[in-house]
Parts: sequence; C-alpha cells; structure tokens
Amino acid sequence: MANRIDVVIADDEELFRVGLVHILSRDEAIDVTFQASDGQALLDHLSTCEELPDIVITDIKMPNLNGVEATKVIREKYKEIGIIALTTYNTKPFIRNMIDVGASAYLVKNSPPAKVLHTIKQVFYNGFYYDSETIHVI
Amino acid sequence: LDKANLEVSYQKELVQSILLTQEEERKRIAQDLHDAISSKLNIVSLNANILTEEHLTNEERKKIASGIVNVTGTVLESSRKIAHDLLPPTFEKFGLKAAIEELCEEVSETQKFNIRCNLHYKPESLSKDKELHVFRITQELCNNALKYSNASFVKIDLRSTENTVSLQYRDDGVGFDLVSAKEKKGLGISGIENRVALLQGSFAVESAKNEGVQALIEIPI
Amino acid sequence: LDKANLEVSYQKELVQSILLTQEEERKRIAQDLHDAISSKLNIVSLNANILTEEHLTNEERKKIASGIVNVTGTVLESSRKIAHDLLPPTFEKFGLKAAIEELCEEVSETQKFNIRCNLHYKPESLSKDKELHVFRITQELCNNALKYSNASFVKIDLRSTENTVSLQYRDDGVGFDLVSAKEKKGLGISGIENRVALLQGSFAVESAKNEGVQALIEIPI
Ligand SMILES: Nc1ncnc2c1ncn2[C@@H]1O[C@H](COP(=O)(O)OP(=O)(O)OP(=O)(O)O)[C@@H](O)[C@H]1O
Ligand SMILES: Nc1ncnc2c1ncn2[C@@H]1O[C@H](COP(=O)(O)OP(=O)(O)OP(=O)(O)O)[C@@H](O)[C@H]1O
Ligand SMILES: [K+]
Ligand SMILES: [Mg+2]
Ligand SMILES: [Mg+2]
Ligand SMILES: [Mg+2]
Repeated sequence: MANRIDVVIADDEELFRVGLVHILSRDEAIDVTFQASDGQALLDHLSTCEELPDIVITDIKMPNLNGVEATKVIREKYKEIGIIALTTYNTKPFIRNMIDVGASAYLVKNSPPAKVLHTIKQVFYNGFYYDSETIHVI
Repeated sequence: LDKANLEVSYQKELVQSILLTQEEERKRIAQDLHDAISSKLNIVSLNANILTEEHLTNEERKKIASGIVNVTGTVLESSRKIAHDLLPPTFEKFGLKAAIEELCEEVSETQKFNIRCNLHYKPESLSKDKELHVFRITQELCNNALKYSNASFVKIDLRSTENTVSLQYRDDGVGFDLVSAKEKKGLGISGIENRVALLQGSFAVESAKNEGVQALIEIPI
Repeated sequence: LDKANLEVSYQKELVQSILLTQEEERKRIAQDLHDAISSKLNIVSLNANILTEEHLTNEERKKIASGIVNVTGTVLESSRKIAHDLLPPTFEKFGLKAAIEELCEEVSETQKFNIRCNLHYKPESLSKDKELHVFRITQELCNNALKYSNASFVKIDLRSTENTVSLQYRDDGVGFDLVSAKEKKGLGISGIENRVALLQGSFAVESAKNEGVQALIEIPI
C-alpha cells in the first residue's frame, strides 16, 4: 500500500509503549516498525536500519539518553524524519525548547488517541504540526 | 565578643526557622499527595474494577472509561504541579535560563506588575548545583516582589561574562527599610545571603521606603 | 572571641548543609513524582482512552481494565510511600507514641538487630509541633543505628512525667568517637542538637569505640 507511514516509538515505560502501539496498529495508514526503551536504543536503531522511519515519537525523560538529546542528534543526522515529542511535561519552555531543538510537533501524553493519530499524519504530510497551544507558545 | 555572640544566636535561630519551614513543606506535600492524588486514584481504581465486569452496556462502559480519563487528567495535573513547585522540570532539562524565563512568565501571569527579563547567560557557565542556587535566589526575589513590592515594573537581568555570573534585580515599588527588615528575620533574604555565601559570591541590596528595591548578586565562575 | 567565631562559622556551614540536603530531598521527591506517579498515570490514561472505543472484544476489554486496576494500585502504593516518608500519617492521626511504635516495627523488619521500645508517653504531653521534633530525633537515632551501629540490640524508651518528656536510646554496637564524629559534621547529630535547642531541652550522648551508644534527651513540658 502506498503512503504507509513508518513510525518508531521511544519511551521507557513498556506499558505505555504497548498501549500506544495498540492505538497506532489499528490505523491502516500506520506501521510501527520499532520500539526503543531509551534515546540511545533509538539512535542505535536509526543508525542500523535499512529504511529510515518517517516519524519518530519520543518521550523526553528517559534513561541513558533523554529525548532532548536524541532529538538534537536526529535533527542533525536525519533531517527528513519527523519528530513528535510526546511527554508528561506541558509547560511553555518545554514546548518551546523541544521545538527549538528540532521537534516537528509536541503532544502531552494524555492526549486523546485521535489527536495522536492526527498529529502523526499532519507531520507526515506537512513536515510539522503545531496545535493551537504550541502556536501560542512559539 | 558581643557581636559574635549575637551572630551565633542569629545563626542558631536561622537554623531553627529553616527546620520549621522544612517540616511545613513536608507536611504540605504529604497532604497534597493524600488529597490530590491518593483519594482521586481510589476513584479511578473503583471505576476500573467496574469495567472488568461483564454486564455493562456500551454506553455505560464509555461513560465510565471517559470518567477515568478525566479524573486521571486531574491527578496528572496535580502531580505535575507538586513536582514543578519542588523543582521545575524545565530547570532539570533545559537549565537556568529556561527556568528563569518560565518563572518570569508565571510571575507575569499574575498581572501584578510588568516584568522584563534580560537573560544573557551562557549555558553551563555554572555547575548545575550552582545554577539551582541562582534559580532559588531569583524565585525568592520574585516572591518578595509579588508579596510586598506593589511595584508597577520589575526588571531581572542575568548575565554571564568570562569570570562572573551576575543577577540584577530592580523594582519601582514601596521599598523597605534595610535595618528593620534584617530584624524581622524573614527566611528569604537570609536564604539569599546563605546561598550567595555558598557560591562565594557577593550580594548587595539597596532600598528605602518608597524608593523601590535594587539587588545585585555576583558569582565567580 | 575565637571560640565565638568558630561557632559562627560552624553554624553557617550547618545552614548551608541543611540547604543542600533540602534541595536533594526536593529533587528526590520531584523525581519520584515523575517516575512513580506521572509516567504511570499516562499509562492509565492511554488505556482508559482505548476503553472508550467500541471495537474491543470482551476479553480485550477485561484485560485492559484489569491492567488499569493494577497500574493504579502501584501508583497508589507509591503515593502512600512518598507521603509516609515525608510525614507518617500515623503521626498525624494517632500521635507520637503510635508513630514511634510504627517506626520501631519498620526498623525491626530490616532484621539488622533486635529492637525494644518502651513507650510510656501520655498522649499530648507535648504540642504536635514538639512531638514532631521528638519523632524526627527518634528517626535519626534509628537511621544511625541501621547505618552504623552493627548492634545486636537497640533499646528506645520514651517516658513522660509531669514536667518532662525523656527519650532514651541505647545500642550495643561499634560505637564511635564523639570528637571525630563532631568533626565529620553529619547533619544527623547536629539536627538532633538543633531540635533539642528548639525544644529548650537537653541532649547528652555517650559513646566510645566498641562500647555502643547511649543518648538521653529531656524536654520540659
Ligand atoms: N521587593 C520588595 N519590596 C518591598 N519590600 C520588600 C521587598 N522584598 C522584601 N521586602 C521586605 O523585606 C522583608 C524581608 O524579606 P524576606 O524575604 O527576608 O522575608 P519574608 O518574605 O517576609 O519571609 P519569607 O521570605 O521567609 O517568606 C519583607 O518582610 C518585606 O517587608
Ligand atoms: N549508633 C551509632 N553507632 C555507631 N556510630 C554512630 C552511631 N550514630 C552515629 N554514629 C557515627 O557518628 C557519625 C555522625 O552521625 P550523624 O548522624 O551526625 O551523621 P551521618 O549519619 O553520617 O550523616 P547524616 O545523618 O547527615 O545522614 C556517623 O557518621 C557515624 O560514624
Ligand atoms: K497499522
Ligand atoms: Mg519517560
Ligand atoms: Mg521572602
Ligand atoms: Mg545520621
């Protein structure tokens, strides 16, 4: 099928990844191709995978290498990957700083699944997605 | 000798007030955990238990599940807030400058006065520990501004040069008498002094009734 | 004069160590709130969101709902533990005696030594604030016993008479040299001293290498 969106997930909470994969797997347009439990595992995967994913969804607070540092590296090395920061933190500096270091979109983790799916598609088709709160902040 | 004795008893009182404030903080957090987190989570647990049972209509199930989503959202917000008040995650992840920016925004949202922050701080000029002290000092200056200054304008400058980090504070509010403020022995200004001492820096404050407040803190790198 | 100056600088260092410990505590709690509460609640929220949707089998639904029950249970436990470590609810609800009883049980569960508590304390002999200081002192004595004493037997006596509350501690462990312990400036023993000063009481500790530790605290009512 054309235009399938390959997604890689990075989060240190296994059960969160399981839930997220469940939600993404029900969308026909989306394939979850890899799950990483920290930023380092995410980068390791990207450096070895044959075909880069379209989208990376990453948590911020993770052991070994956090989502901020991972985002900086991905933005630098793999310009074409869309990065969605999906995190617990909802304050302006967090949103602003994640966008600054290269995130294409910002979502709090308790966003409704429909919003997560919508954001993935927007980032895939437009390269970024800023919801009204994100726009307000930046 | 008298002066030294006075200083000893002043420091002792200070220790004791810090201990008391610390106990108050602990009590407040424990209470918040109980009221805003545990008691709400009992509701979540109860409802999730209902969802494990069979005989519910789709309608009922949806309603209970969205109830869980809502309550959990509230608890998440409380947990974020308690953690934020203890130590802003912005400070942890993005450092001093971003944390002071956030602080200024929060202060600004109170709409008590206009606040302007000029932050020219080269990231990591100070170690994380030292940055935290500078952040706490800035917090205290802002708290005092909100509580007492009645200012219309507050300005905060943070600047790093090769050898120094300087924090400058200014407000155009009611000001205060330095001598009697020392006697009142609020923990705030002593706290600033102690942190500055810890940083081996200097702290100068100027104020007088109705002439606002100016403070300058300089910390060697 | 020299002695007074020494005392001043000792007190100043004490203030600074208390500030540092306080920041560590705040950081630890903020961290715990994130790791043990917020991030788990995100899992609850996500799964509750899934349950609001239609196309799940009964089997799936039950599994997700009991997942929520489990995670919520873990978060509740963490929230209780964080609150308990800050200020045991037993203290709040049932006062000093019950809190020390609970503490002794917790210590006893570590199985590092036998502990005996004789608690003859007339409820409310001291105000709640003062009781909290006595509790913190007892906690510190127990912490030190666990960390350093290598004792086989520890005894704690709490007693109230008409005019005094006395707390007696004894262990038969490795003991320590009082002079060098003072130099190490752990916050624990200074903390006890400060709280005793706050209570206008007296504090005597006796120890020597391999002769265990005895401490007596007396507080006027
Ligand atoms: N910006 C300001 N404008 C006017 N008065 C001030 C300002 N900052 C401090 N003061 C005065 O100085 C006193 C001492 O301040 P300090 O921060 O030490 O104590 P506090 O704020 O009263 O108590 P704490 O900080 O322990 O909550 C205050 O009570 C207030 O009268
Ligand atoms: N029951 C004990 N048995 C043996 N040694 C002890 C005992 N209690 C205290 N000490 C000694 O006295 C020192 C000072 O104790 P103190 O509680 O002041 O500091 P600490 O426990 O090292 O640090 P902190 O209490 O700040 O975590 C300890 O380091 C230890 O060597
Ligand atoms: K799919
Ligand atoms: Mg995480
Ligand atoms: Mg103050
Ligand atoms: Mg100790």
